[in-house]
Amino acid sequence: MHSLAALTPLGGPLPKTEKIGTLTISEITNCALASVTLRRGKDQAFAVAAETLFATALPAPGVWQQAGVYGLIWMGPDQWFIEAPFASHEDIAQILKAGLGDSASVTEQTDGWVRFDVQGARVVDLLERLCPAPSRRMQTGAATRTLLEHMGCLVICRETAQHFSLLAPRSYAKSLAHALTAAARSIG
Amino acid sequence: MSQINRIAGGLIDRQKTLEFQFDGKTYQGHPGDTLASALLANGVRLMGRSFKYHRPRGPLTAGSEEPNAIVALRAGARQEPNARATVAELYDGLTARSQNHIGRLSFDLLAVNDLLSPFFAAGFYYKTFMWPKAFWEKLYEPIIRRAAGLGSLSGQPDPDLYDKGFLHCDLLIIGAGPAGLAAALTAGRSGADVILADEDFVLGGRLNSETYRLDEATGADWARAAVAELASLPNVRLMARTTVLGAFDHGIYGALERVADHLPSPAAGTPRQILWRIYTKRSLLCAGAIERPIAFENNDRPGIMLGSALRSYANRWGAAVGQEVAIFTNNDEGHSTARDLLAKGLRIAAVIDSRADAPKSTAYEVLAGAVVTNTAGRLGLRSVTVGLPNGQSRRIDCQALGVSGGWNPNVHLTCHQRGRPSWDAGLAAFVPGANLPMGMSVAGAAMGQMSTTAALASGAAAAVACLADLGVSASLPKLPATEDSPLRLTPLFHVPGKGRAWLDQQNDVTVKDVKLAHQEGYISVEHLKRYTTLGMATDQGKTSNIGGLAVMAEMTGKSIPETGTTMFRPPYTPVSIAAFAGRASGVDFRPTRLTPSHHWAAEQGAVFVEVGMWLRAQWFPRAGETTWRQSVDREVLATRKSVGICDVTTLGKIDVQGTDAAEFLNRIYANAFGKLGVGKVRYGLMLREDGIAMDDGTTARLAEDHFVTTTTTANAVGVYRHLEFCRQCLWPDLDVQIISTTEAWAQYSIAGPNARKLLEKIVDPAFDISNAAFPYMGCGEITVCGGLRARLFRISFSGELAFELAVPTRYGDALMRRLVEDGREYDATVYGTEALGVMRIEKGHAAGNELNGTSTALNLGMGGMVSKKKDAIGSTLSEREGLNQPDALRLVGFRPVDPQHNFAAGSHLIGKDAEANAANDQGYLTSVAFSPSLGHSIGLGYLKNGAARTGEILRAVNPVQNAETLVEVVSAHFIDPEGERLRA
Amino acid sequence: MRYSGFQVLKQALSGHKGWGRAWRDPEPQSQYDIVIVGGGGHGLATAYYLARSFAKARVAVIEKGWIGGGNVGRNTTIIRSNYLLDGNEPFYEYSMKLWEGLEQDFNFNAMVSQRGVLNLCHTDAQRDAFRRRANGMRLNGVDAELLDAEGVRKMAPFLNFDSARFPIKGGLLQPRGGTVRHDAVAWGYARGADSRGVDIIQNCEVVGFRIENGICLGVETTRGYIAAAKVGVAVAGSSGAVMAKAGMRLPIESHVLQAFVSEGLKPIIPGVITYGAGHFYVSQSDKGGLVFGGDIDGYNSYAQRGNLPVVEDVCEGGMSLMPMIGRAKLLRMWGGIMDMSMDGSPIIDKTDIGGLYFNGGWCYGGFKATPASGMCFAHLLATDTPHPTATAYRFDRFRKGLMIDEKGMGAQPNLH
Amino acid sequence: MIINHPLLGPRDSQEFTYLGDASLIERPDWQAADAVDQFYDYLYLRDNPAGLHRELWYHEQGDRSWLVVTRNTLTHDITSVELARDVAKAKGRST
Repeated sequence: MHSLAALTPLGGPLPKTEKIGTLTISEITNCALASVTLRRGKDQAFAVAAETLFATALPAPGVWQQAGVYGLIWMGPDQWFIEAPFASHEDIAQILKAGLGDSASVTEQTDGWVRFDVQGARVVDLLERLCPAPSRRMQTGAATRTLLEHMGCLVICRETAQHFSLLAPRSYAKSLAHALTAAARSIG
Repeated sequence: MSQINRIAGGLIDRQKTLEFQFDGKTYQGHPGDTLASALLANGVRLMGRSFKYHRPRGPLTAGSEEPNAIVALRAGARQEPNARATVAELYDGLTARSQNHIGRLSFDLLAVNDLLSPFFAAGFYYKTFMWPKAFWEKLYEPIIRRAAGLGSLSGQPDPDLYDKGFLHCDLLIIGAGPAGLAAALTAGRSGADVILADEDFVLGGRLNSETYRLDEATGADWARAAVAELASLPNVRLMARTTVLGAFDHGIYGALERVADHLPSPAAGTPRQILWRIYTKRSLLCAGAIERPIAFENNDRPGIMLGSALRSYANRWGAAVGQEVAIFTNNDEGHSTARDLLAKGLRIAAVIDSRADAPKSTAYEVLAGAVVTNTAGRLGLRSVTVGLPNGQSRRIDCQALGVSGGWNPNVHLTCHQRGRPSWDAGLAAFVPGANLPMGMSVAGAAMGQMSTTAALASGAAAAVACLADLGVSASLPKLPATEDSPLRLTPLFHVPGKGRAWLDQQNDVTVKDVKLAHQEGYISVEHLKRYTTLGMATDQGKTSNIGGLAVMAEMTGKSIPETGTTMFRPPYTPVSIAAFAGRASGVDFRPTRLTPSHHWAAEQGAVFVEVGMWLRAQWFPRAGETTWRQSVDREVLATRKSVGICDVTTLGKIDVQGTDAAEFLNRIYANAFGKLGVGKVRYGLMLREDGIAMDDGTTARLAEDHFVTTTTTANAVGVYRHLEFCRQCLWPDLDVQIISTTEAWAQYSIAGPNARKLLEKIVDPAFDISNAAFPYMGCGEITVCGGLRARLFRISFSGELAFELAVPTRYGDALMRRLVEDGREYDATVYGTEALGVMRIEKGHAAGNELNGTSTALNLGMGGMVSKKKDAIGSTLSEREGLNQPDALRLVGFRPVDPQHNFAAGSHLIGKDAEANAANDQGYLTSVAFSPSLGHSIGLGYLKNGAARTGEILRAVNPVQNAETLVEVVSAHFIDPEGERLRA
Repeated sequence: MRYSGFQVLKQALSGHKGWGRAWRDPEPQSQYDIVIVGGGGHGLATAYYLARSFAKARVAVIEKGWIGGGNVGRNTTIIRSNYLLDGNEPFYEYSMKLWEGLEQDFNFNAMVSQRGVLNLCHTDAQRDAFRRRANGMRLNGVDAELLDAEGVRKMAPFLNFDSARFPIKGGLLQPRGGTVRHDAVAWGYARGADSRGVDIIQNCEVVGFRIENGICLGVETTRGYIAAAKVGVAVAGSSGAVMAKAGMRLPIESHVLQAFVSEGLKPIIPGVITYGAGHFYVSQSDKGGLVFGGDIDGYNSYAQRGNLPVVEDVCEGGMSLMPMIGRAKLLRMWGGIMDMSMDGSPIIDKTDIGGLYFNGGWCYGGFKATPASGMCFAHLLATDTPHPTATAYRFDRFRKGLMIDEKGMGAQPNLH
Repeated sequence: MIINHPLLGPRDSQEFTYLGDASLIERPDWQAADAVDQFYDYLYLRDNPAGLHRELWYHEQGDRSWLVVTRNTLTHDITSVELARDVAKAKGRST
């Protein structure tokens, strides 16, 4: 075990949680992340390997799907992000590459992103102040990238109208947190 | 102060009294009042001054189309100039001031302009003020500027918050009058997602201002019941105080919600206003119609207003404009006004109806076939002069005159995508044309359906049709029986006469001005409005454009539609600039990106600098250092002497994988990449297709099918986009996958003669980083600090023995602390971007100042790198003659002939004995720094044929700062030109 | 009739009966020596200078709609000559000099107001680039000053110095820069050209060019064929569509640029101020409106209108730079169509078709160029040689690699 | 504007970055005898039509797809949206 201590994207030793009104905004750091991209001509092998690894086919455009320990998110043509618990999957890229072999390119993304989960009955009101994603219509499992206060973000609906995850490049952590808390206060 | 003109009824809450101030005087009103209705109830008709002639003015309307009653609301930093008193909701403690006068509102010194008006005809300023030439800027213009403008900004930052928001709906209904409410009920009951927006704070439109019944209910009650039902439907969003300001492409609407303008100040943390972007599948415009005035001599006095406004003030707000009221009309509306006011106990002095066949009345006097020819009362109407059909005239005393000239359907939003309205001869008005914005329908008075019955029916029917388009079936609701009178109107736009008759009241454009424009050939609508300023005021001509057009039509002998059409542009009503900015102002203008070592650097007291959206440590001042130069010099010297550490995470990192990854990079970079070995790094120069350098960086081959390529901080986004373009559009069959990993890895440069020694304390012993095992331009995946996965690259920007070490970002902070801790024995120094810049200039590396978008590989001294043996982006066009001239600029180094002298980047290079002028310009300095290593200033720059001019003495001229330095042309590699340190 | 203060007095006292038409409304003749296609600022200026400075040629200006209805009447009225590159700077300075004597020259008050143009910088690299530009201007004999942050604060204390995301580090000031009343430029040139015999023909659209054996013989119009020894096209914004009628493809794309004006305000902003860290520039008109703009919308368009993202981007820039304008209200937004060229610089050149000449590619900087563009195009049409200040504005510079790229953005028009 | 992404449905054009004419897909052969002329034509000359225009948009704040959008430059109406990769392949662009 190495001797370096981790810092959260917001710069603390532990993730932060803030409650504003009925909303809870939580910094999530216990999630490992990697991208998986199909290689040319390997569709068949990839499908088989992915099915073996995740026990399900990878999701269609605009979809997040939980499959065992893995969260599967469509990110682009032939590309998915795979989530897994950090504690067990810190080396997620190696785990996935071992399973997918030459059928896919795998790249570690864990620390490339900051993730905030927003929960509460007014989460849609909050998102409507921030981004053009049709959050009121998004059902559990909808995932989309969009622009939020000049930051490119991934928006995942974990539970319809109750719970969303927002991911932005890690260096934006402070600005994204600011945008979320300001909007939470704004909706009163 | 009593409300002397407060009359019975209305939608105001008389249980509560609000105090407010206008021009320092305290008045009282009630919740539900506007500033205008409350002032009128208090007997105040004079509320402002016109733009050019400073004529005394009171409200013309009771709505957002108001040209005259324009005031400054609030005080201090919240002062809002040019607010319309007619829509400003009253709240307790409201303060307002009148605008555009010197001295008191009732005694404006600039009213002298009115006396001089013969000289101030349309366009007079284009014809004079030209002599003497210097006088325009020194004398005439300052006077004109001071006199112009209406209200004043406070000059202080706006203290309020503004939000933006995004909504999606099936059907957006714009306007909540009878048509809009009927449409919303129809659509809402169908289950479709509906938004109903209205600028007013009470929904219902004219239903709140009229006295006819809908079945048994009053208009206001019916509207209230409809709103209550809509509020109970989860699929309907009601948005009062929300102005749909513009129709943009593909069904996107902008809307401004005034969240807190009716409050003394917004609640903490909440916005004053919200700019909504509404994505619609269909929209239904139910914006009603705006009554239009008739122009006649002195038709602009306080107390003269639209008939519909008189009714609104009486019926909705319980406010009379005066106890004696005259009506001037060309249609039956004037008679409705007379009946309503009579019912309120006001006296009708006469109804002056321009139609010979005017309806008769036993309740009030009707002067059929008569017109108003003049008025009296400087600060408020006292009487009107009526021209009778027999040629005689008659003076009638009154304090208010209601003018009804017909109705203009409110086609504003139908024109926002340059659709033109068409003429309806029956209404003598423009109605929406054929080219509506995508997905828009129109109903109610906005469509020319002028009776309430027709408005309700057309709103409901339009909603059914809109939803049918979307595959939603809706059924027509049962609608109430109500007013259904035809509009009986004989067009009359102005009363002929010799005096001034106002068309555009705010900008003081009269009938005469339009005639003069015609006389001088400014006939097209565009010329007319630009020459006379007709319709250019804060109301954008909502009550004046048609009148101007009508006068011009008369002059040209053509019909109104042949003369031109009205055109409107967004926004529908003026919108505060802050609302369009939302949260993105001040320090929140753009997000801030922080580096992995940011928190550590902040603890050290680092000075930060903005680099794009990143904040980077610029230098790290230490105790006793009083200038930035001291800190930077120390950081440079310490690095070159022993070891320095710098956070270089901001450089773009792109993971390139796939069996064709090497071939892909070979086509992206001007130089060859195919043969780069695994575990090796290579510098790459990327060209644009036009042969100009786009970016540079290093690419490391981690495996046969896996590369990590870096970009400059500034170009990270653009290069990634370019690579995706090449991958998807140019070579779609290459097996290559890319993804950014910029933020996934914290990357630090460790540079200096002791860099390896320091690293050896960090890198796990299993990995040999000796010069033999890990030579210059080597790379590898390693572990550090007892097993943490990491990447090590032996590359150098400083020219020293250097490595870049990358670890997962969450450990970046700890790694920095470890490096500093372990580096103590070597006096390890953390350096910022400034020292980084100094060292790269000392080494002669090009950076942003050199890669300026006009430099070729040849200019940069890398012409030889452009491989001619392969296809790469930019290689073909880089061969053009203009980019390969013999005297092409070349990047070289410069040093001052006298080492004591300094010089500046941006200086131009002139021959030693040549005159300093553009013809003798030999190039320019791109980057200059003081080199602590050499003890004098050094510079990089582009010099014509520079590679062949080493040793030449030139002048670095900086005339804009009155500076000039003799410089010698030298190699750009000031430090270690042979590269021995790199390879040590 | 000559305009003057005396004339205004005299007419005022006689009910303004004596003012005549500002320009005639002639029927097109069947033949001219030179036909200018496009009655915008550049076309009218070209005709004016042809009539004033060059030949006794019979000249007509042909305009599809009403004169001055294009970009000359839709811009944000700024004039300046603060360019970096030698291909541009002498030309724009020539234009500035023509502005400085224009009103007396064409007897129309266009309200040339040289209250200064201040470009702000926010990084050291920007300041270095400004220094290079300012020195280039000085070497070309043009006024330029470099201000530090304090100097900027003195000029414009209302800027955001205290809570700025991108702090102001200084500025490049051209004191002679300023604004001009845009419509008056079109009308002044029209009146001046008309009084010198030029036929200005409105509501006459060119539908084609008559080209035989590689020679242009005249133009087909909605009002009939008009023969001309030389045809000069100055229709920037529509250059692509018009020159396509002659079978030409251009190094130009048409893009929409939005502009904005606030309600009238008492004087508060001196001169022209340009933000260096966002897309925002502003001046205050004689009538008190803040006239402001920012970036082009960024997609090909001939629609003369834009969309919300750019409106918001511009206002964000404005609010971050000068937060005192928050409660000023935006009154009107509109769009103009720009000829965005491949290097951001214009073209004034002969075409490969004999007798057909082209003036365009002005990007969003055409207004300030109006006098010099007119003069240089007139020079080219009259003498078949380029004016000395416009020698670089050739078609073949792209083929030869001699781009005049002020911003260094390369062949992507929406980035210039 | 709204771009109806072939995979993701209607999206605000603000999520996209614009490049220009879709002819930029048709990069010339570098080994052609008149390669410089072909590249000049490819990079610099435009049809710039007042009407239907096929153009390249990049879903930068989305799935990173390059799209070919057919849009009327007079009205901004969009009549078709395709994945640029499919268009490029259909044009025979390959390794």
